[in-house]
Amino acid sequence: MSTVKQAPATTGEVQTIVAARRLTSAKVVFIGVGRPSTAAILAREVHNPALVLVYESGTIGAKPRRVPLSIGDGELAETADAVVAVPEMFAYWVQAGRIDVAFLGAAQVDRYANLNSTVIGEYDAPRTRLPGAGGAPEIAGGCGEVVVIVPHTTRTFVERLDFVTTVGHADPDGVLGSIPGEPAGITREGLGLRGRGPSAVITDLGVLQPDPVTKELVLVELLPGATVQQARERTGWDLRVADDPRRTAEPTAEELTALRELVGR
Amino acid sequence: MSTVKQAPATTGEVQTIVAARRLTSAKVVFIGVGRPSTAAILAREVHNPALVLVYESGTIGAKPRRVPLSIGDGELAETADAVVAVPEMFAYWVQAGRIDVAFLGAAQVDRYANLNSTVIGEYDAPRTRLPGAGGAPEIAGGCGEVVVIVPHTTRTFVERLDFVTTVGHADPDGVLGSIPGEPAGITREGLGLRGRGPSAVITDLGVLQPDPVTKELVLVELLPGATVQQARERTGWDLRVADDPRRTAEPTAEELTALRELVGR
Amino acid sequence: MAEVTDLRSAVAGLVRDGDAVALEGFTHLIPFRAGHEILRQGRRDLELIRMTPDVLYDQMVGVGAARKLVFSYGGNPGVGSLHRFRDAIEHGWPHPIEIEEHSHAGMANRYLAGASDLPFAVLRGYRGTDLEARTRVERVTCPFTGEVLAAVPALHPDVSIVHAQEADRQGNVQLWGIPGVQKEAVLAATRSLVTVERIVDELVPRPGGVVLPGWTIDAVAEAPGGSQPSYAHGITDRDNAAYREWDRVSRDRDTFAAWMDEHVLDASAPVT
Amino acid sequence: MAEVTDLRSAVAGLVRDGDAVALEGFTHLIPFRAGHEILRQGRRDLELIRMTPDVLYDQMVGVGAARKLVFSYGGNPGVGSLHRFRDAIEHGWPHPIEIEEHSHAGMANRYLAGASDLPFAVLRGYRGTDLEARTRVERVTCPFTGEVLAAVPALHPDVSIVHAQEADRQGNVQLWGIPGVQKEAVLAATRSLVTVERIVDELVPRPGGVVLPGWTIDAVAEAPGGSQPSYAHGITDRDNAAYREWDRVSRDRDTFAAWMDEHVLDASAPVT
Repeated sequence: MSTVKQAPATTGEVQTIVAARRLTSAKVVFIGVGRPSTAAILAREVHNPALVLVYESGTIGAKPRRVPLSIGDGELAETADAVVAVPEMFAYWVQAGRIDVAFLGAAQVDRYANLNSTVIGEYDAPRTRLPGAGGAPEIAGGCGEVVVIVPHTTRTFVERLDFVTTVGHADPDGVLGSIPGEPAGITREGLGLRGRGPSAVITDLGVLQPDPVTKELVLVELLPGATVQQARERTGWDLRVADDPRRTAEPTAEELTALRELVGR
Repeated sequence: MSTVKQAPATTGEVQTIVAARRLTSAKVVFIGVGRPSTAAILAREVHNPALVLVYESGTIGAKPRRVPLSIGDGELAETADAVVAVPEMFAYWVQAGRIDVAFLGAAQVDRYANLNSTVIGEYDAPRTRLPGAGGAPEIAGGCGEVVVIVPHTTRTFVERLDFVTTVGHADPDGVLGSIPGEPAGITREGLGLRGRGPSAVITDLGVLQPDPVTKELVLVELLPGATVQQARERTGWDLRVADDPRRTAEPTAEELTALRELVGR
Repeated sequence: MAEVTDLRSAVAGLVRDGDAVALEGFTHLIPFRAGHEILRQGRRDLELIRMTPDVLYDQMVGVGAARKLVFSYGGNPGVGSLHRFRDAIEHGWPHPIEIEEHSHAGMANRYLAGASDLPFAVLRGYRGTDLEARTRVERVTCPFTGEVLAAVPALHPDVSIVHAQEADRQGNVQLWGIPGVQKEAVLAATRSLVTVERIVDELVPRPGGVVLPGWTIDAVAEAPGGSQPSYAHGITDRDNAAYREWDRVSRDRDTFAAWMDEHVLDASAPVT
Repeated sequence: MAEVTDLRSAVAGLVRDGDAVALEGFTHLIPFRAGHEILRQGRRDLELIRMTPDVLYDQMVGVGAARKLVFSYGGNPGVGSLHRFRDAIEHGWPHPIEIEEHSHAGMANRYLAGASDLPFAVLRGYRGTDLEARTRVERVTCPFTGEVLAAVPALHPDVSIVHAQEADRQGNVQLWGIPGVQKEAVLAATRSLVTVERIVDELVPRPGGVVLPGWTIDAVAEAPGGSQPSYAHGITDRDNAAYREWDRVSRDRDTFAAWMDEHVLDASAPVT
């Protein structure tokens, strides 16, 4: 470890480090590109060397030394325990519930951690066309739990999704009325989804977790320097906040060094 | 080729040679163990070196030099172009109609080339319990055509099957009444089966082919030494016979030598 | 992560009376040694699942370990009948046995549905056959084309047991050669055991290699020659003579019983 | 048996205006060179099918070759938006485009059904999402458990095109590394073309090797570097800089058009 004094962690670095910590006791994690991938590789290096990384490209047990630009980089296949075709990945591995934790991003999140990654505006006349579903709907419906990693802005944290791409905790109190074709008050179990659904939303301000009973997201943790006030301002609904939100432990020197080495490779 | 005078061909040898000749212009053949396998390997050696042999063990393009005892012998995998799992074999290869010709055996055959390989007697109190369906029903329902290879006896050629394991040409005139759960007069197309169904039944007496219109089996060819009278006596229904059945061409010295070398390896 | 242990402990820990047990291997890699260990431990009342019962299930049925047999082809490949299988179905010896039979395509799809955690799988099959009324198959209609197809229910064995060539010390398994339905059988099961020819320091990827990560398996046990008289591609050869000899041994109840006592059930005997 | 020919002849013989064309490759082995040849030959009105449209379909959509896009994730992996894809959907440039989108699981199952010649496939998905009302998906009920599942219709492209590392002179193809849905795409299609890094005398089985026998393919064409800026495992590397650079090139319509003219459409230019 470097003995040179480290520059303080950026907010993005802290968000990645917080995400990595959630994998301390996970066995198998499913990841896409970007921050989730960085967090999972970091977790494997720092917290949990036995962690099995699964990418939707079909690489199971990949052991990347660098952060891949795409989920199909050659290093993932070279270091994987097994490499399978995409139909098998979604049938035998995701749908069959063999993955403990999945990391997902999104363009919009609502109070029940339902996700939009399809379109901003009207579907037929979009203001912004997003990439679309990818693996997210079935990943969120098949893995043991889902951790959502998003920036905390009013653009992201919206009262009502423009498009439900991925069901999180659905609409258990019927307040959204946004689960298409289903009765008000539908739960994820009622939709036939497996797994516990989103267990946390990690932002650049803090961590939100669903209330165990109502499933509504609650701010339970604040990143260093972040305030409840900021979180409320950047949330498009009346955000619930825990009585005494935890303060995220500062990144350790080991975490920060490992992350910076990883990103720099 | 041997210049020593050959012993005359046995009836079984002729039956195998006749079966092999049917593969002269086939591209891909699906085979089980026993005489069908011998015939297909012989065809590849003598008539059709490009013939692709597919075994239900998942070996595609196997090039055996010996007759395998089981359809899963190691030589099949070692010499195959591709080896696939059983679910894929039945889905991507058989069901998808990629096989031109399949060779099948059976314990009973009726006049529409429907097959029984499940039970003699009552299902719940069998006189003889046979091995069962194996791959036959879907092979017969998915391959381009089916060639049935059986001994010609009244035990095999029956008026009514004890059990319909595999549908050949069903019951197009409604005379059998033996296609369960279907209206009288059902055709194989009516059952949703693909491919042309049985195109020939090769016995130790001759070759039967379905009438192009009625689909009833007609004796069209006699093996050397066999008579129409014998075929009628060994058939459990009033056998239709072509006006002037062809006489099978005698095995050539090349065919017989190749067959004996193959079986002797 | 799979526990790497000995065969006796693995079977004792995973297989219980009354279980639905699948020992798979499509002519290749048939887990004979594990099946024999189940018999030596006296397990009874088993639902035995296997596409091709083969000599191994003839033995297990013949000693009376099976309550039910789920299968698609009950023959001695290339040789003829399975005499113990026939005796059980035709004469109820040593006791009556329930059977549930499918086609190969049906069984393969049942394992596939099990591995995918879907309740059923769809195929074009069964229609027009007497099997349809005798087994667990339903019809489903394609919502796009109206075509009527067959649906078969997922298989979820309590325990699946397969044999493979190699495992590493973390219990990751690799098999190669004819892959059969071993992967699907393991992934469809509640519990699983893989016997292997050898434990190695590191799995080197092979052409045709199928890898089962250790975390998908409960136990791995070393059992060299554990698929004989079947074979392990590249390591052991198929003992065709033993398959032919089985026809003689198994025809007669007493000859069978004596053979089993001598070669399988006597714990001090070398295992075939 | 596949005809081993040159890329220009293969594309001219197999791809027609109006075709439903799948160029597959899941981040790996994306058949850029074949896609560019389709554009150089001026094909139009195509239904472009691909799980991950990627830079290649951004180019094909951007020059106006597509009538319709069938996909599940339209992003530049690790970089951001596909600007031509967005411009077509958001602004109808260069002309309006029809879209039909699925999830990855839905698309993978659609290829699987196509390769199996089943009219549909079943999965647990779509329910509760807005996708369900916007795409081709129906609900089916399990006849054994009553569970309601999603059904997706089979994909049967008129032509599927994939890239692989090797073919032999008989047109047998082997690819290795991340296999994606290439095998399913080829087997689901009416016609197929495989471009390869090299033609070899004999295919040597590789770890992870997926073999497509020549008789399942219509044409094989040698195209070294044919998946660049994607890659061919073990032969070429992914050109990450080109993916990042595409973000700049594709943002502006004129810059895009000039780049395409220079790098792709000018038949005398070296192909990227």
